[in-house]
Amino acid sequence: MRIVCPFCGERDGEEFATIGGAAGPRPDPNAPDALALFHAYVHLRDNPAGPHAEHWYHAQGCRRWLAVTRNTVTHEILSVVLVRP
Amino acid sequence: MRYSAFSLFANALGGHKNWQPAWRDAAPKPAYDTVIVGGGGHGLATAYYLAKEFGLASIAVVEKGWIGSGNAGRNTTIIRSNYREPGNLPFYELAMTLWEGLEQELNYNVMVSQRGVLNLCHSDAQRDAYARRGNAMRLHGVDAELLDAAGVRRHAPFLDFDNARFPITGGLLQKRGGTARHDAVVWGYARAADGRGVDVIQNCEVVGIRQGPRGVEGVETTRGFIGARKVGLSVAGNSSRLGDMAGLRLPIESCVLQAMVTEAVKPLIPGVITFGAGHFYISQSDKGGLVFGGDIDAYNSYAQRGSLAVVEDVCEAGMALMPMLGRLRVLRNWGGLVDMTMDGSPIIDSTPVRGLYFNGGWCYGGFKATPAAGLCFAHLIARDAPHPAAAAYRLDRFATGRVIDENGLGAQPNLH
Amino acid sequence: MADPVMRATPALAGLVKPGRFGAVRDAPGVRISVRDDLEIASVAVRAGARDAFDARASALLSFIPKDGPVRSGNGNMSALGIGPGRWLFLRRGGQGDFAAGLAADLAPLASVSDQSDGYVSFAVGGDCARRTLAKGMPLDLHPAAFAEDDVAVTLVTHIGAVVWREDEQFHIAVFRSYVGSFWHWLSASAAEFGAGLV
Amino acid sequence: MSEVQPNRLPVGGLIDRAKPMSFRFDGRTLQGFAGDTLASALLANGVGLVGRSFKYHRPRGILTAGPEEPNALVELRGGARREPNSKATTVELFDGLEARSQNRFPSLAFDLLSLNALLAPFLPAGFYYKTFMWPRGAWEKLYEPAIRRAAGLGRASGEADPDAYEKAHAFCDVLVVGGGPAGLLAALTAARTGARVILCEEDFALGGRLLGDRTEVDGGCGLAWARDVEAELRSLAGVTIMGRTSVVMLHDGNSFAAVERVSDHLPVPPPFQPRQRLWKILARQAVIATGAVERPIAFGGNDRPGVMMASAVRTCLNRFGVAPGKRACVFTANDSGWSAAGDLLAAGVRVEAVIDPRVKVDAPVTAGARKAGIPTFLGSHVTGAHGGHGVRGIEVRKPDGRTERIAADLLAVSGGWNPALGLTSHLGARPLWSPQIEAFVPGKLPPNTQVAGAVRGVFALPDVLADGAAAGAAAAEAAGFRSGAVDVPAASRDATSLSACWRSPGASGKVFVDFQNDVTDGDIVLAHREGYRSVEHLKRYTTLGMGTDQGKTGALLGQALLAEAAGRSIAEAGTPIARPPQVPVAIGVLAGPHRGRDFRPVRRTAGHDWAQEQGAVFVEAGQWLRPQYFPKAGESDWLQSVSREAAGVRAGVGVCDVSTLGKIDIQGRDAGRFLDFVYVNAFSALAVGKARYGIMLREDGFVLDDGTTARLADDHYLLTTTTANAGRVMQHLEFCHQVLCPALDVQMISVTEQWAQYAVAGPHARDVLARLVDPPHDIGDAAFPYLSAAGLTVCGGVAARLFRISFSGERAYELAVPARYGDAVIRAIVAAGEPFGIVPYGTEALSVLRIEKGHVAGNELNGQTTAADLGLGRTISTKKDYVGRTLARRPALQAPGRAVLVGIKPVDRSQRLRAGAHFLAMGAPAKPDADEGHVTSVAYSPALGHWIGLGLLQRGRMRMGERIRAYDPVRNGDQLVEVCSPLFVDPEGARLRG
Ligand SMILES: Cc1cc2nc3c(=O)[nH]c(=O)nc-3n(C[C@H](O)[C@H](O)[C@H](O)COP(=O)(O)OP(=O)(O)OC[C@H]3O[C@@H](n4cnc5c(N)ncnc54)[C@H](O)[C@@H]3O)c2cc1C
Ligand SMILES: NC(=O)c1ccc[n+]([C@@H]2O[C@H](COP(=O)([O-])OP(=O)(O)OC[C@H]3O[C@@H](n4cnc5c(N)ncnc54)[C@H](O)[C@@H]3O)[C@@H](O)[C@H]2O)c1
Ligand SMILES: Cc1cc2nc3c(=O)[nH]c(=O)nc-3n(C[C@H](O)[C@H](O)[C@H](O)COP(=O)(O)O)c2cc1C
Ligand SMILES: [Zn+2]
Repeated sequence: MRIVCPFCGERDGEEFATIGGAAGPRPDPNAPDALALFHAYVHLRDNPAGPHAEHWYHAQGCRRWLAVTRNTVTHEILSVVLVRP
Repeated sequence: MRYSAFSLFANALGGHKNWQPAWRDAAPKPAYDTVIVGGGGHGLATAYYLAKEFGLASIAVVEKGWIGSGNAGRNTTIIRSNYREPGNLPFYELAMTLWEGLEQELNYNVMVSQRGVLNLCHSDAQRDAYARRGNAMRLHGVDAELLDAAGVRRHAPFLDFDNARFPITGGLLQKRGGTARHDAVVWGYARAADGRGVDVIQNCEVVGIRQGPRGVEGVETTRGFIGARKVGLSVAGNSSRLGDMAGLRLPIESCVLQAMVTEAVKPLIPGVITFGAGHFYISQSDKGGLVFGGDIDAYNSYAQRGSLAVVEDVCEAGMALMPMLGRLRVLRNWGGLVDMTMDGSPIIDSTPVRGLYFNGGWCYGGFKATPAAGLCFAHLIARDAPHPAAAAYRLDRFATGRVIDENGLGAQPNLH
Repeated sequence: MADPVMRATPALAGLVKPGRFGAVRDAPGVRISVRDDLEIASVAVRAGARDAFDARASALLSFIPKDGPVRSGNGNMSALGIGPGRWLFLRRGGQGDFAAGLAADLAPLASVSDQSDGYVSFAVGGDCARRTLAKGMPLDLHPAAFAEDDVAVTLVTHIGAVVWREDEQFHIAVFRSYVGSFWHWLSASAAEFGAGLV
Repeated sequence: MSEVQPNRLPVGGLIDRAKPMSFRFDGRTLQGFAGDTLASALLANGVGLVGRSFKYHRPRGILTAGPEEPNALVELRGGARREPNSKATTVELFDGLEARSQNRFPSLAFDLLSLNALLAPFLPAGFYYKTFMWPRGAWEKLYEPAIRRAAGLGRASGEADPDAYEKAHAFCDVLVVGGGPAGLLAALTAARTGARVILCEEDFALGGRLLGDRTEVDGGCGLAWARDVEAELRSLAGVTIMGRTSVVMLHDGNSFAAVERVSDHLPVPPPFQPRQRLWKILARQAVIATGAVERPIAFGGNDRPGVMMASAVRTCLNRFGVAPGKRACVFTANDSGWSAAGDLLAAGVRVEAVIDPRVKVDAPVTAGARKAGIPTFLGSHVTGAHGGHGVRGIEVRKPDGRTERIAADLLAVSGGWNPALGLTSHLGARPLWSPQIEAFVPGKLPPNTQVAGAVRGVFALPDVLADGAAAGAAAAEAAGFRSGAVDVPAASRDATSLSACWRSPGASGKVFVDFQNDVTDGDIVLAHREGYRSVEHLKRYTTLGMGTDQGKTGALLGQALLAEAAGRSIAEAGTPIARPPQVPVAIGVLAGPHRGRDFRPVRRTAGHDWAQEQGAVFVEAGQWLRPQYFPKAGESDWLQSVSREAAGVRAGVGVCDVSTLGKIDIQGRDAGRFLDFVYVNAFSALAVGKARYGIMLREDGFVLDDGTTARLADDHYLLTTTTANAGRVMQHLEFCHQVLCPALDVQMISVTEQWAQYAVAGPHARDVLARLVDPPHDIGDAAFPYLSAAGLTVCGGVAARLFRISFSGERAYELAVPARYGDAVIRAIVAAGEPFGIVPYGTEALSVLRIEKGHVAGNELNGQTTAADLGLGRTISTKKDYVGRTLARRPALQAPGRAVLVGIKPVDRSQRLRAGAHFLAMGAPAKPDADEGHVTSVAYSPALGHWIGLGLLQRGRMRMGERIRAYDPVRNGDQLVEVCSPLFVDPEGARLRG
């Protein structure tokens, strides 16, 4: 897999690490149902066959976290942006 | 027709004209009491035990492709019960005891070969971790031996003891562990289930799960709707897709696990050997090929193929451990979809949807589970209560914190 | 800093000795030098301070570090882009006060950390430099693809490295603790072309 | 020379007759020429019997002239370099080559296991699934060992591979795979546009079929044309031609893997050269021009030595100047076989007959044969090839059903051509059935890929050339280059019409569809009868296509016969997916140089050489090497050394290299707030010049890592991690910042490598440091109490950082200096410590000291423990949110029954403790539900004079003083231990403050 890092350019997937699906924003710890919200945030995943929003870390490059949309069936990468510009 | 040396002989004289299909290629009926989705080892075993142990009739297994086309037909065939966590041990030991009698149970030679599984360690801390695991096994009545370096040398003299980057300090050996002929397990269960009236329906993909006020009503398939009072999902790498059809969001992500096999050579290595300082494990098939693999491709994927980086990583580890492999050739390399959970342990549980049951999250380790997964899933479906040996495999354990995390890696599936 | 009693130990002490090695050629195909004279500091712009930082840099450093994976500089010091708003600043043969000086100059607009001892850098040149480096560097080193002053942070045979092109040579900085393994790979890769260490 | 090579033609061939080479096969010394393959040299010497088949041990010869060879497998080379299953057809001959036939006993000519053939009726496909089940347990002991011995092909050397391997990266605009006419012209066309082109050819000569066929291109011989193209390509700057290089895999993003056989054509690799090199080629565009493989026909004895593919016969004649027989017959279902007959005639071989199942064959095709007066049998089939170790005659069945026997020692067969489309399937695309060529052709192509020539089912040379040129142009343009007018040379047009013939009607005797795995037509029918009807089931049940040739020649026959049996078309039945590698690849080259000690890089600290001089025993800590202990002369074992070191620290002073701890520089206005978020305890309130111990959780509430973090300035902290977790923590912190709170002004960078850091611990620690710290810096307890941190200089001006923190529980400091001074400073510390008897100590003593103090480390931070489990609950701040806070509230993480950190002592103090033992309540049976936890860490405590340990015990804090069992069956251990506080030494922490 080749990933185009917005900073470093195109690199082999080997340089990156992903933690899987990009769960939505971190829930509010003070919400009444915080426990349930955090459980879903940490444990439940969409895991679709097709386009998938992911977080990748350019561990062996610029060390930026990337927001990647990737097709899990074809491995085609649909978009890559820095999470924190 | 019963399989035996005699029937083989008799048929030989008849030019093998009288053999019957191992299983009927059944066409879907409008409805069944129970439909199992997924014609892998688990699904077929579940159907078999539903019929045999729980006396259910009217059972179908629906498979989108050919039976065994998933992980059952592409795994590296290791069976073992060398686990550490109390939630896992009774279950995998139940599986091991079932393996030990499976040929006779199924009247099909699935070639269970208990030639030992050896996990190597390379540091004192690792040895202590294996001691902890081995002791847990012994507490559960499972066989386990802790070897020192000399013991390992006796077991596998060809390992690199003298020039190693991570010297071998010992290992944990389960002699009853070993391998089984993966395809035969699928065919054996299919034949045995078919023999008890189960419909094995191939080329029939489930595309929807119909629910009514009182729970599931059946499955929509590429061959039409099939009604069912109870539906059991046993689709491994596709668990999330099926869950999604029923509105379930699961603690699972699908990754690819690759494996490789070399050209066949005369017997070279004993049993199964696992590297402790790199991603590599290996065994030799009866045909003579060295079957080996390592780490998963650590990204979500529904493609049954992986990356070169992992192939290199596995071969580097292989050479670090067994420099004699250098001139043996990789003949074939493939991948399968593994359903990774948030704690690396499986799920056998009922779901919020009435009449819908789930068996999955087997990660890269569910082949060894096949007989027990079938029996326990059947128990759950038939009795609506978990089998004691699988009581810990609850869907809600992440919410409660009762996780079964053998490696202590936490809620990142691709780390397990 | 002045260095009266303490002896600084080169990272490759005992590991390498200057001279020719590998295949015998009249001219070495690969020329390698170890750059022990570099002072290195990592510089990261503070949040929201980019404009002020640029102004300060051009005022005090007389150049504005370029964005992106490129090398920019002012003759005696250069900045390698290693991330958005992050650089490795290099200065040759200074007095050991480089990071401190930069920190003072750029405070509070940037975070500066001394890395002079964290990295060891090699310069690799010669006709066969590309073929040598290709044995571990996952980058297209063709002049059109990796030009003078291009920079890349990448993985070279399992070792993280910062790579850049400067004066027709490839420069590779690796973390100090890896230097033995890195040299082992570099020298083995260069051997077939005949190599010289200066 | 050629008298010793009976089948060598007097003239012709691409061999160098001036370079004779001698080689040995099964001990016989034979002669060949440079340019031969082992197969051609064997045939030149009249060696037709080369191997034995997998199951029935049938005598086998040489079927093909390429990597698709199923039969001619040999053990190449000897000793540690032995290579089993080497295809004689791809082994380039070299002087002194050694090869042995394999899978036979005692000898190739007389193989006892060939008796299996007599048992054949009882060994149909999958027979082993139906028997060997009784008595239970006999499988491993009896049947399996026997089957395993019989199975397998060649023998592995069993010794470490002595040769070296390399990996390398390559990049290009256009990669061309295959150097046949299509590939050559594709490469040339692309190269002429100025594109960077790589051409990979697995053979040692360019030309593809042009090497074996007698063809005309550009008015001259096809080969001459190929030479010209090669010359022009070599003259172009942007072109790289890689010979002896097989492209074996295709991965995402147009990454191709190729194996260059650098030295396989030599006895041993030359100096500084590897045996093979793995190329990782990144191509913007690729042209796959891998050609086609000729397939056999199913008839009786079709596996006999002397039955060869027609194209292989042509290659023998034209490329190697070898006549594989004296009296030849040709059995072909397509026109190319007739060309083989022509070539045989031209080479002066007697052609006894040409047999073609087709009733009508175009006159021009048959003309040559008829003119030469060769009997031709149209509408006829070869039903059997007779003979023992070699063909002696064939049986022909004519349209009227009558049969005729023809004496012959060579039968050239052509059942048609299967495109070599493997690479096009590596991304999962399924091939499509082409009725035109009655074979599978590439389906959906991989992105940025073209196919050209025979691999696409284009067979006639002029069309192949045009196809190659078009593909080369298209690829170059897609890669952004303008291609001018493409000129395609004229070429002779071999007729290429065909009609598939899978199985000869009335075939007699054993009929093979997969030669190597001994799969017969009967096996296919049986598999279908038994319900193994998917091509994938067929494959797995019969092993069709699972040999080292991956069924490149025969598998399609089996699939066709299955389709026939099932009354399906082959298109419906489909074909099993082709997987990488395209040809088998040595594990060694996939590993490259990363083996033995070079498996992974080694990390050394600045103090490494010094420690080595002290005779340190080193231990791997991840990639780091750390001194484990420093044995002294006269010490009997490690325990004695470690105890001396630990005692030395408590009695006087010791020094330990702690440089490997992860050090992360954290700066920015919000650095404090950020740390509050990632640690359970608060850091924003920490005073400048102070350090504090911190615990980090994962978001799921379990402990991730711990360490001390110091505040160097308002906006500057230095965070330390454990050695093991440095990388993971860095990634975690970057995630917390960039993803979870991007608004914060924080900059992080690892400074682990910048600093060499030494722990100086013991009552005299300050005295030692006082001799190193430059004035006016004051490290007296008033100015520099416990948990202080300061920047200062030592040894006359070396900038340093001093932290007063303690893992050992003693008065202790950690001194950090720039790594270049690490060596000098450790020597200075030891010199300064001399009067106080300073002891260097390693990781073992470090561990003893921390266990004596109940400090947790890796064994306790095992990813399953909570802060409370480890007795660190009090450090948790309740005032703020932090990573892991919410999910740490989950019921099971709060459960009262959890296993928590305790200390243990053996009741019999003379006993040794062992980590990994499980806790059982006294008197409880050794059963799962009696399991109450386990021993995590143990040490012999010199301070207490007996073994002590830490453990995780259910409800442990309420069980102080209780006696429990430490159950350790894997080491035959079962002992009584007493539960106690994990603080074994100086519970009040008096020594800490001095
Ligand atoms: C390379 C590799 C090596 C492995 N090695 C080992 C090992 O050594 N030991 C071990 O214990 N485990 C191993 N595993 C894991 C093991 O193979 C799996 O955990 C186990 O096979 C899963 O159970 P199963 O056999 O029922 O799954 P599968 O065989 O995958 O069965 C699931 C079936 O469901 C079908 N299906 C999916 N979706 C649908 C649908 N919508 N409709 C109908 N049917 C559907 C699939 O086609 C498939 O046939 C390995 C896995 C891989 C990939
Ligand atoms: N008369 C017929 O019916 C018929 C049928 C098929 C082919 N042909 C002849 O065969 C030729 C086809 O030309 P072509 O160029 O398409 O094919 P080719 O067979 O001439 O050349 C293919 C080349 O690719 C190489 N190759 C294959 N796989 C490779 C890999 N993975 N890596 C590196 N190299 C690899 C082969 O060694 C071979 O040299 C023409 O001469 C055609 O006339 C004739
Ligand atoms: C235990 C085991 C042994 C195998 N042995 C062989 C073999 O000898 N020859 C072969 O071609 N493939 C062998 N394979 C690989 C299969 O051909 C196939 O690639 C694998 O089951 C995955 O299926 P797929 O490639 O059709 O997706 C083996 C697979 C397994 C799991
Ligand atoms: Zn990057």
